[in-house]
Amino acid sequence: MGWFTRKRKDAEQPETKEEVFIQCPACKAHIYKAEWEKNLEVCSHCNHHERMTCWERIDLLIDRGTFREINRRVTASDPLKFADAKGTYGEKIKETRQKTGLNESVVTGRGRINGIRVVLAVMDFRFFGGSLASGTGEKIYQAAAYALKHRQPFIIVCASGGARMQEGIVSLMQMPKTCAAIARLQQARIPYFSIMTDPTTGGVSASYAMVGDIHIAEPKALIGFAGRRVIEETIKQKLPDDFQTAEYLMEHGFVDLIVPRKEMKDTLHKLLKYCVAA
Amino acid sequence: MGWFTRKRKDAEQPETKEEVFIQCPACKAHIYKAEWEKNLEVCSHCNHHERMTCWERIDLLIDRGTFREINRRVTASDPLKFADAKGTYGEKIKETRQKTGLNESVVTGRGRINGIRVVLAVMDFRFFGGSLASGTGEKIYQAAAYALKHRQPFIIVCASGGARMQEGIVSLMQMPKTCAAIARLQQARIPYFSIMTDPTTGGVSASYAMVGDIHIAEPKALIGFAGRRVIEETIKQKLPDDFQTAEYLMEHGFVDLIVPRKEMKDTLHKLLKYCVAA
Amino acid sequence: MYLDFEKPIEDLDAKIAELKAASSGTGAGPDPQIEKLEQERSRVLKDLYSKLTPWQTVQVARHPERPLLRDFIAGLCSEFIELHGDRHFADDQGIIGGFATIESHRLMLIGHQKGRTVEENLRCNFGMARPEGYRKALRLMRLAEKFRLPVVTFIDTPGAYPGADAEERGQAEAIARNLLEMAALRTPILVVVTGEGGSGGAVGIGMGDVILMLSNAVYSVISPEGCASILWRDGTKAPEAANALKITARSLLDLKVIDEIIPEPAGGAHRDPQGTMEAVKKALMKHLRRFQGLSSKKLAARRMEKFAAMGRYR
Amino acid sequence: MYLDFEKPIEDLDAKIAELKAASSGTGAGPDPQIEKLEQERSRVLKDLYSKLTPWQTVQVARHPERPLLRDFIAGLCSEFIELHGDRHFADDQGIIGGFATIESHRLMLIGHQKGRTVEENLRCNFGMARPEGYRKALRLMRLAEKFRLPVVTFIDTPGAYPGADAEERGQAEAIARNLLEMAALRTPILVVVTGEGGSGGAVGIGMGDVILMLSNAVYSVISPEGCASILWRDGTKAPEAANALKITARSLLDLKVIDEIIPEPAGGAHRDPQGTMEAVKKALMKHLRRFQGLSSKKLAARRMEKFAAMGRYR
Ligand SMILES: [Zn+2]
Ligand SMILES: [Zn+2]
Repeated sequence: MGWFTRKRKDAEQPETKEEVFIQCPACKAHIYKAEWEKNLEVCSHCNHHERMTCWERIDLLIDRGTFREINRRVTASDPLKFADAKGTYGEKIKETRQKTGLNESVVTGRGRINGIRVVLAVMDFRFFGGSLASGTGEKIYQAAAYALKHRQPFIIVCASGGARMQEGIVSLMQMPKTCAAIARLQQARIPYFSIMTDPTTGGVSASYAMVGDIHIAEPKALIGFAGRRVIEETIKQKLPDDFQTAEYLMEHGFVDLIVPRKEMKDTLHKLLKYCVAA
Repeated sequence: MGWFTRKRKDAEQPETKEEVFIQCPACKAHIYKAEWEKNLEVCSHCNHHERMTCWERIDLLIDRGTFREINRRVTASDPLKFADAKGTYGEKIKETRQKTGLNESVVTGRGRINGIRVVLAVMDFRFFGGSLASGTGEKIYQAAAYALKHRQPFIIVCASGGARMQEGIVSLMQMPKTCAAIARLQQARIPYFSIMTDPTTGGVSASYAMVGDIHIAEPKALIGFAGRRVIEETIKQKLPDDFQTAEYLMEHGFVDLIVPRKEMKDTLHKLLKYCVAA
Repeated sequence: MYLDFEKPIEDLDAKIAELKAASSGTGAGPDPQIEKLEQERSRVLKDLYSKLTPWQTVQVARHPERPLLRDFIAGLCSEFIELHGDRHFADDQGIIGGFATIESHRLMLIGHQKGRTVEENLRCNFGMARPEGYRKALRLMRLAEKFRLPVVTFIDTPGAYPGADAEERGQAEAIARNLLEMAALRTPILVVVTGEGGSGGAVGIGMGDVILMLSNAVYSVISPEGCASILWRDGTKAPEAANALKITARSLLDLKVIDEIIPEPAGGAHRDPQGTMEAVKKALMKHLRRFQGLSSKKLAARRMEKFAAMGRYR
Repeated sequence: MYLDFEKPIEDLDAKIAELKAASSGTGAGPDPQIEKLEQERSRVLKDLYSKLTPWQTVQVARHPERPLLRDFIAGLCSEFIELHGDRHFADDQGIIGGFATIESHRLMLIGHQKGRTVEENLRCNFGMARPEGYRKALRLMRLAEKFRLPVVTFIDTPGAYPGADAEERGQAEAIARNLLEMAALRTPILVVVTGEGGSGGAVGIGMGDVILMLSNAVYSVISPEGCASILWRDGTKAPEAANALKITARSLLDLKVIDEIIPEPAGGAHRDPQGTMEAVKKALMKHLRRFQGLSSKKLAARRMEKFAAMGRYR
């Protein structure tokens, strides 16, 4: 979680070198913090799109002052009473909640995009790598139900390493569960957009991320089912650098649009106009 | 049309060598005519399935005495008043009708398969290479409409080189026309099986042949969109021998079952039982 | 670039250019001789294009400067958001599509894309789509159906790509599936044949409620060259085949295969792309308005009936 | 073949064999010593299998002699007509399917196919399906929906194939699409987990109205080895991971992820395939009867609700 600390915006301490400059994790260039932030955490050298917190993402996409969170209290549960070598999952949930201020790996709510009402679910990689667990699935299911009830478009911003191991089979079942939620939207002709940011992999890519009416990806985002290492071990070959990038996915037919962060909100607004009856 | 003459069954002349033996067009083996016919014109050496006339096919598939032809009078028309270097299409239609006793490249009717009522369309390669023209399309459309009206399964036995050039754009329009007929069956949940025999290519493969609930092919049948020569000219490579065979199509996911001629009727019957309410 | 039969125009243009060069810089008023020649040119051009043979029409339809899909998009749409991919295998660039706005109409625009440069042609394979192109088109049509947007398709292709890979991945199945699904699609489909309507590759996105055709476009079951080499056993008889095949807009209207001809400016679309855009836009607007809010279920049934009637001559 | 924990059985079997060899040909009646040993063996076997640890269960679920899909088909179905291909790209043999008859029930049977021999495993890729396998499954489910046949799926896979080609052709999309469509499918779906329920590759055909599981099958979000190497940073801790992951039928029933356990004969399915078939058939028949003629629209809504309830613990 060093990354999160690195880019906190509210540091009021005297400025040291680390606080004036940000080092781009992709190209290692040093960039003025002010420029980095103005550029929405996109590297001006290599176009690397840094991961965002859910709140930054909501700021980016939703009209100021219009976001209302729903089902905030739904939090990670521990159906398996899971423990590994380093301790219990229950303890880790507590720590993660404290550290992130989040109750689960997704925040859901309603708001407006240039005036158009939408229901939004935004995953946050800080919370167990944005993993899909029972709380995540439930919040997405409920958000979709809200969108269905109010006949408003539903948008999920994906950022996830996949299903959360610590909830075992219950995590896996969030794949059919969330797809059932999307199926209900489908039947009711409610638009559903999937935005894939870095990373969108595993059980998330193999469920709601990949069944959108429109698939939008951020440049260079990692998108895929299996992990690179597992694939390399399986096929006994090194994979090309662009494997499982947004650009690669688009070439292979799975992404409609690759949209730079700066244009994301306006692009969503333009797309929504085609999908929402005037 | 030498092939047709070669296998007429009603020859009453004194037997010469040609009439005692049949030469397999695929492996060139000489086979006793009686054996060839008992074997349903399938070569016992190489399993080559010789093309059949529509009447032979109907005998093969439909319970004896149950076939009733419908729309027999629909015949080839000449919407373009077409003529080429060798004469008019109108003349050629007349000749072909006389030579084959057929009015179009397809015969349609109703009948039973081991007791199950079906509507059947059987193409005949002797009539302009089984080509799809306005009469063909109309007969198939009407047969499908009959199947729809009586809620009986519809089966097409394809044998066609594609759209008939001599009816130009009108032939081409038989592709959407026949697909509209199948779409209506689809909406009404009426089973539609496509049987692809040698050859099923061009506009027929790119319309009703490829939108069946079940796709059945005869062994080694040629099935494809573009002609081998055109493809070889396009890619400047020789194609492998098995290219566009039934087996190749099955490997690539486009054929459900490859069924030897002898088992065709029973297989159809077995399949029909799953698709027809008891 | 002048086509063979445009020699008289070429000559007139040369003369006009010569005179213009001679009189340039003289500061004199309009040269009456040039004006006369230009009137003459206009008359000849109109005359030539009013009497095009089918084979000449083929040449115009394939003219390298004829407006291509991306030109139409730029000329017609105030907005176009391209959507990519078939969600199965690839993003074919031989058929492109996306959300588009024409005047006040939001719609799904889909069409064959040919290229002008070598790179463009490599990318879009000369407008010869692979199965993925047809499957992308179908995906976009279903999207349009979901959001009750009309579909407008633009046809301009020599044909579906006859390559081994396209066969392997089901060129026939992809086209057939499109016809099956377009038959039942519950949203209006408007088709414009803008250039070459090449056989199955054209009809694979061409099953519409209304089919419009530019006056110098062609639409055929087989290329004249292909037909000539089969039926005449001589590829050079393409003009004869073009004639016999009845591939011009006029013939297709007579055969009731198309519904309306969109007249191109004199001298063909490539001489006046702007005028062509206006003509296409006018025709599209008329029909978009006509289909606005039409019951989608009835629509599909009527579309099926429309095609069922094709080839009924008894 | 004996599993590690079956050492007592192996010893007893050796002893019994020894005694039998010694007494063979003597023509005497049943040897009371052998009978005693066989009773002992039966008791020990039952005891062993009633106390299997999760990791031991994994070993049983992966037992090389455990019945595979084709064994179940042979054992359960009076008729099976395999249908091939996804109509897009290939006929994957990692998932197979077709029309099947079990007793008087006609249905669509679909499942993962593992192999026993090297050739079989090459062909079916050890039961690790590619996107084409999932797409074939979906095609067959839609066919079943059209003809109102119930769908029965059999799950036995280490997971979806993690190969570069599978990624390229949309492994994630294929599984996701199946979940979306299975949610809304208007015909009953019955799922039987027979061996390994390997993560997304399993659930990709596992979204049913009722989910049955053989008593020694396992079903997990990740293999115990994979989990151990990530969370314990030590692949040999698989037994601990297996324990923590709650992957046995008993645990899944407690978690309400499955609906019913089908008890295997003592000593596991591989020791008594016939008995296993009978148990599976009995369970299937019960549920097939239960779902017979059920309204298909209500069915899909209920299926969605069933999965919506999973993971609600507040
Ligand atoms: Zn950088
Ligand atoms: Zn032979």
